[in-house]
Amino acid sequence: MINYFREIFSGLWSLFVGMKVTFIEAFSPKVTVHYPYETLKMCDAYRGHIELIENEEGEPNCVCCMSCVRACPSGCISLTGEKPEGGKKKVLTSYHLDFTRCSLCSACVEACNFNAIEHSKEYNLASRNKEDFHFDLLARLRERNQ
Amino acid sequence: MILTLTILLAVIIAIAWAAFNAAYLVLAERRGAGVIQRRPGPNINGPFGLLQPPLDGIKLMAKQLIIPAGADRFMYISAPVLVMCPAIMSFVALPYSDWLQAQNIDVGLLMVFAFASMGTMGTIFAGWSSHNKYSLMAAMRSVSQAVAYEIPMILTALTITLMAGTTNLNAIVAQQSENFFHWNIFPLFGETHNILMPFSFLIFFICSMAETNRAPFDLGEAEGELVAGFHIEYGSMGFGLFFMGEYANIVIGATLATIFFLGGWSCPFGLFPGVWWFLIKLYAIIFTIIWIRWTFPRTTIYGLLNLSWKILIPASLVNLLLTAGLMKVF
Amino acid sequence: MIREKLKQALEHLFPAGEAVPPAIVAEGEEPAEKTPREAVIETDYATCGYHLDIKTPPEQLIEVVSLIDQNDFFIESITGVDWIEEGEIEVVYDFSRYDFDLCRVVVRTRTDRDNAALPTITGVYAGANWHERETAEFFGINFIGHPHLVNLLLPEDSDIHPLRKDFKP
Amino acid sequence: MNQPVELQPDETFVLNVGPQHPATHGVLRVKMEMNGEYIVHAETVVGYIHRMHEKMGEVKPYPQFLMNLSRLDYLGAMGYSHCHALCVEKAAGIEVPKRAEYIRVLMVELNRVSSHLVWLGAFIMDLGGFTPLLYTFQAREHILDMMERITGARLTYCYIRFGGVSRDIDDQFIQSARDFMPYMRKELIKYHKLITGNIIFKKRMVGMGHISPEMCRKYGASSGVARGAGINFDVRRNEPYSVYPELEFEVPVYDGCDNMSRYMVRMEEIEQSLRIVEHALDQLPDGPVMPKKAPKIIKPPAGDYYQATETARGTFGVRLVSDGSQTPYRMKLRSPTYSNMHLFDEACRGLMIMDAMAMMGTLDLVIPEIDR
Amino acid sequence: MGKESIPESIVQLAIADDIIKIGRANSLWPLTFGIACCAIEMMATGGSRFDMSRFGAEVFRPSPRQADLLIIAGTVTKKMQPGIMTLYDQMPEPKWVMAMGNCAISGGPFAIKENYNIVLGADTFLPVDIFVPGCPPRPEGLLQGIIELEELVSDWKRFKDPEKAHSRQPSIRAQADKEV
Repeated sequence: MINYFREIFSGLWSLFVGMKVTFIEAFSPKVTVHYPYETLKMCDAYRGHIELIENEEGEPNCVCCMSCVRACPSGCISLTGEKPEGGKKKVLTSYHLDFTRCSLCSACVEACNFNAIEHSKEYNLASRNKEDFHFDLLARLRERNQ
Repeated sequence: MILTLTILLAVIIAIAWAAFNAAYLVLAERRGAGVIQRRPGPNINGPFGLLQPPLDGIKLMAKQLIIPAGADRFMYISAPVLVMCPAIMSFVALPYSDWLQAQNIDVGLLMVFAFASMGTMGTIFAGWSSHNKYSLMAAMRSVSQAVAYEIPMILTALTITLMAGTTNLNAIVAQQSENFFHWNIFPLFGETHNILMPFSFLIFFICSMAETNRAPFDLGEAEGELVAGFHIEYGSMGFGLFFMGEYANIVIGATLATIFFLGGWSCPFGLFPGVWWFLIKLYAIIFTIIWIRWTFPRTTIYGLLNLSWKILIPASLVNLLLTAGLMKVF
Repeated sequence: MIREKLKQALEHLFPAGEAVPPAIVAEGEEPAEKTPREAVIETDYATCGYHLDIKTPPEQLIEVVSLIDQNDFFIESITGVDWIEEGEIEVVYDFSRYDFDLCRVVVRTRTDRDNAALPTITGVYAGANWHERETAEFFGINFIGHPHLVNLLLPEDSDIHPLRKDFKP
Repeated sequence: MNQPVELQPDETFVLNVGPQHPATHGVLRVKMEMNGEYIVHAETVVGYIHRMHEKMGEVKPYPQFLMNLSRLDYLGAMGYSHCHALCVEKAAGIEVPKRAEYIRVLMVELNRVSSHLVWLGAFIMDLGGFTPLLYTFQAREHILDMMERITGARLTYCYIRFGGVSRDIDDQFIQSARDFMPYMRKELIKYHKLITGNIIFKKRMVGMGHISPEMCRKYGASSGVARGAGINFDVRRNEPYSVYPELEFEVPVYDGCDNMSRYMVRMEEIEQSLRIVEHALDQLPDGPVMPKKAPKIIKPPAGDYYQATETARGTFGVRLVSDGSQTPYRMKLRSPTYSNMHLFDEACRGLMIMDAMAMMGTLDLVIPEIDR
Repeated sequence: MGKESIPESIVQLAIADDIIKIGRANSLWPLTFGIACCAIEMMATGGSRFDMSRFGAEVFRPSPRQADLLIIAGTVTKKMQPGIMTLYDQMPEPKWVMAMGNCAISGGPFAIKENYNIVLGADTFLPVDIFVPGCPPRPEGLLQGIIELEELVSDWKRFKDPEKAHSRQPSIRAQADKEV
C-alpha cells in the first residue's frame, strides 16, 4: 500500500523535474541561424562541388592528365583538352562536372597533382531543373574572371 | 424579439471566439514549442508569425478533398463536424465574467459535459468510416480513454457541485469570488474548509488533458505507432476541423478548471476588470498544457487505463465521499 | 582454450588423416586438389582475422554447426563466394563468441554452381534465417528445408542473382 | 506488465507498418498479424533501400569503394570506414602512423556520440516526446561542427584513407573537443532528468521488450542489445584492434534484458566515448597522418580476410576475399543492425503494438545499414 | 507522368487566387518520409539550429493525406518505387515533390554500370519540382529548396539572395564556448 502511494508521488515528482528542465531551456538563448537573412561561413575544409583553380594569367591550372576522371568513383567528371599548335602542354577545352552524381568524396582533388581543382564553398544550391547542376566549370571560371 | 437577437448575437460571438481560439492556439502551440526548444517557431509570416493560422487555413480549405474508396461517405463527412460542433456549442454556456456570457444556463455544467462527451462520437465515426486499420484502432483507443476519464472527471466536478450546491457555472464562480482564499483550490476561508481540493484540481486537470486527447495522453493520434490516429485519412479542412476541435476542447477544459478551482473572474487585487483575470488564468492553464505536451513522452494505452481505473477513479471516489463528509461536519 | 577444444571435437568428426598441418591457406589461389574438401585448419589470426577455418562437405554441415552451437558460439554472418572458374559456390559461415577467450570460426562448404543446394541451419541457429535468404537470392542457392525462402532484399518478384560473377544487369 | 495473452488465430488481422511510417526510422516494413492491439506474429520486410554496396565492392577498386562505407550507416559513418580501412590495410600490409590511428579513434568515438544522440532523440520521438529530439540534435550540432571543420562534411565523412586520414587535426579542434566534454556531460545530466527519471518513460521501459541472452546468441545480436541482456561483449575489448588497448574505458553491461537496460547501456556508452576521446586527446602522439609512401594502387595478396570492429550500432565486420587484383573478389559487409533487427520478429510476439515500437526503438535501427 | 488535371473553377478570382497561392506557399507541410542519409539532414533542418518552422513548414505530417510536400530524401530503389508512387497518389492536390540529395536526383554515386536495384532519379517517375543537390545537402540547401518552392508556388520572390545577406559566424559555435 505504501509502495502504491510512493509510486504515485515519486512519479508526480519526476514529472515536475522534467517540466523544470524544459522551463529552464525556455529561457535559454535561441540557437537558430536565420538562414535567408544570415548565412553561415563555411569552414576551409568544407567540400562543395569542385571548381577549377586559375593561375596568374587567369587560365586553369589543369593540364588534362585525366587523373581526376580516373579517380572519381561515380564517373561524374568529363574533360577534354587539346594541344594548341606550337604549344607543349595540353590546354583544357571543356571541363564538365555532373554534380548530381557526385558523392563529394574528395578523391578527384586528392588525385590532382597540379593544384588544378578545389572544393567550392557553395552549400545552398537548389533549382527547378536538374540540368542546372551539370556544371561547365570552364565557363564558370571565365564568368568569375569577368 | 430583441432578446432573441441578442442571444443570437451572443451565440455567434461565442462561436467566433471558439474558432479564433482554436486557430491561434495552434500558433501558440507552435511558438511555445519553439520557445521550449530554443528556436523561434513560425515567425516570418506577419509580425510574430500572426498570419500563419490564416495562411494554414487558406491552404487547408483550398486543398483537394479526398474521400477514400471504401469509406462510409456520410459518416466520413459528418465526423469532423461532430467533433467541432459540440466543442463550439459548449462555448455558449461558458461564462467569462458576470456579464460576458452567451447564455446563462442553470445546468451549464451538465450541458458542457454532455457536449464534451459527444466529441467522442466524432472520433469513433472518423475511425470507423475511414476504412483504415490504424484509424479504427485509434478510435477504439479514444473511446476506451474517453469512457475511462469521464468518470473521474465528473466525479470531481460533482465535488464542486456538492460544495456550491448548484450546477450553474456563474453561481459556482460567485461562491468563490470574495477573495483569493475563497478560490476552491485554496480552501482556507470558503464555504467549506476542504483541504482535498488541490487533489481534485490535479485529478480534474489530468482528466481534462486525457479527455481532450492531449499529450501525454494522445493515444488516439499516437504518431509513433498509429501514424496519425483516427484522422489518418482526413486531409484538407476535415483534418483542419479535427485540429481546431482539439484546441477548442482544450479551451473548454481550461475554462472549466478556471471556473471550478481558480475562482473564475474573481480577482485577488482587482486591478483590472474580472474578464481579464479570467483570461489570464485560462491561458496560464492552456500554456501549462502546451508545456506538458512538449515535455513528456506518450503513455501506453494500458498505462493510461490503469491510471484511470486504479488511481484516479478510486481517488476521486474517496475525494467525493470525504468532501461529502466534510460538508456534513462543517 | 575453446579453440583447442573445438578443434579436437571437429577433428573427431572428420577422419584424422585428412586434416592438413596448420598453414595460412589462401582461398582461390590454391587449386582444389591441394586443399582437401574437409579439414580443420588453424589460421594465423593476425593476417586473416579468424582462428579456425573449417572446410566441410554439405552433408556434415549441420553436424559441424551443431557442434559449434554447443560450444556457445553466436552466428555472425553467412555469405557466399562465387568461384566461377571452378564452377562452385562457396558458402561461408562466420561464428564468434561473446567471450574473452577469443575464437573466430569460419565454416566453409561448397556446392555445385549450376544446381546449388545446401541444407539449412535455421534449425540450429534461428538467426540464420535472413542470412540464408539473402545468400539464396544473391547467389541462387536453394537452402533445403528453409522455412521461408523468399527474397529478402530484392523485390519479391525478382529472380536475379546479382552477386554471381556472370550476372549482367 | 508483459502478460501473455490467449490469442485466437482466427480473430487476427494483418497490419502493415511501413515502409513509410514515423516509427520505422526510414523504409522498413513490418507485417504484423494482430489480435486487437497484440501482435501475434510479425514479419519484417527489409530491402527497401538495398543499395548494392556489396556489388559495388566487387566492381570498384579499393580506394573508390571507400566513400560507400559512409553511406552505409550515415549516423556512425566513421566507424564503418574505419573497419573497412583496417581490413584492407591488414590485407595489403599497409602501416598506419600512430597519430593517424589516434585521430581515427577520436573521430570514431565522437561520431559514436553523435550517432547515439540521434538514436536517443529518435527513440524518444517514437515514444511520443518530441522535445528531446531537438535537444539532442542541438548537442549533436556541436560535434558536427567540430568534425566538419576537419573532414569537410556533416554526415558522410570520407575522411579515413588507406594508411591514415586525409587531414590532420589542429589545435582549434583539440580545444573545441576539450570544451565539448563538460558541455556534453551537462547535457547528459539534463537528459537523465528529462527522460530517464520520467515515470511515463520508466513505465514503458522497465520490464518491457524482453530479449534473452540465448536469443541474442542465436541471432548474433551485438551492441546495446547484447549488452542490455547481460552479455559482456564489445569488440573493442574482446578482440582489441586499433589503439583501443591503450585507452581506458569500461563496457557498460546491464542484465535486465529489457528496454531500460538497452537504453541505459547506450546512455553510458556516450559517457564512455567521451572518456575515450578525452584520453585519446591526452595521449595524442605527434607525427604524420599518412605513411610516407602511401600506396596509390592497392593490391592485397590473394586470400580471405576478416575484420570486425565495434561501430555505433554494434559489431560490424568486413570479409574481404581478394584475388590479388585491384578490385576485391568479394566484399561482404556484416552489418550489426541486420542481426539485431532479425530478432525483432521473435521478440515482439505477444507485445502490444506500442511496446513493440518502443522495443524497435531500442534496437537502434539504421535501415540502409540493414539492407546495404 | 504529369500532374493530375484539376477541373478549372468556373469563377476565376484573381485576388483570391493570389491569396490562396500565398497561403499554400507559406504552409508547406512535408510528409514524414525519410529514406536514407538525407533524411537525417531533413531532421536536422527541422531542428533548433536551422529551424524550418520559421517558414511554416515544420509540421511534418505522418499521413500523406495531410501533407503538401513530398521530400524524397534518399535513394529510390526498385522495391521502394511503387511505394513512393502510392504515397504521391495518396496526397491531395495541390502537391509538390522535392528531390533532396544526389541519389534522388539521378541515382547519385549508386548509378553504376552494374546497377540492378537503383532507380536513376525520382524525376523518372514523379513530377519533381525542386532539386536540391548535395550528398547530402547541408540543411541550408533544403531551406533554399523550400524558399525556391515557395517562389514557384506563389510566383513571388520573397527572400533576397542569401549571398547578399550578411554572413556571420554561426552563433552556436560562439555559444558553445560560452556555455562551457
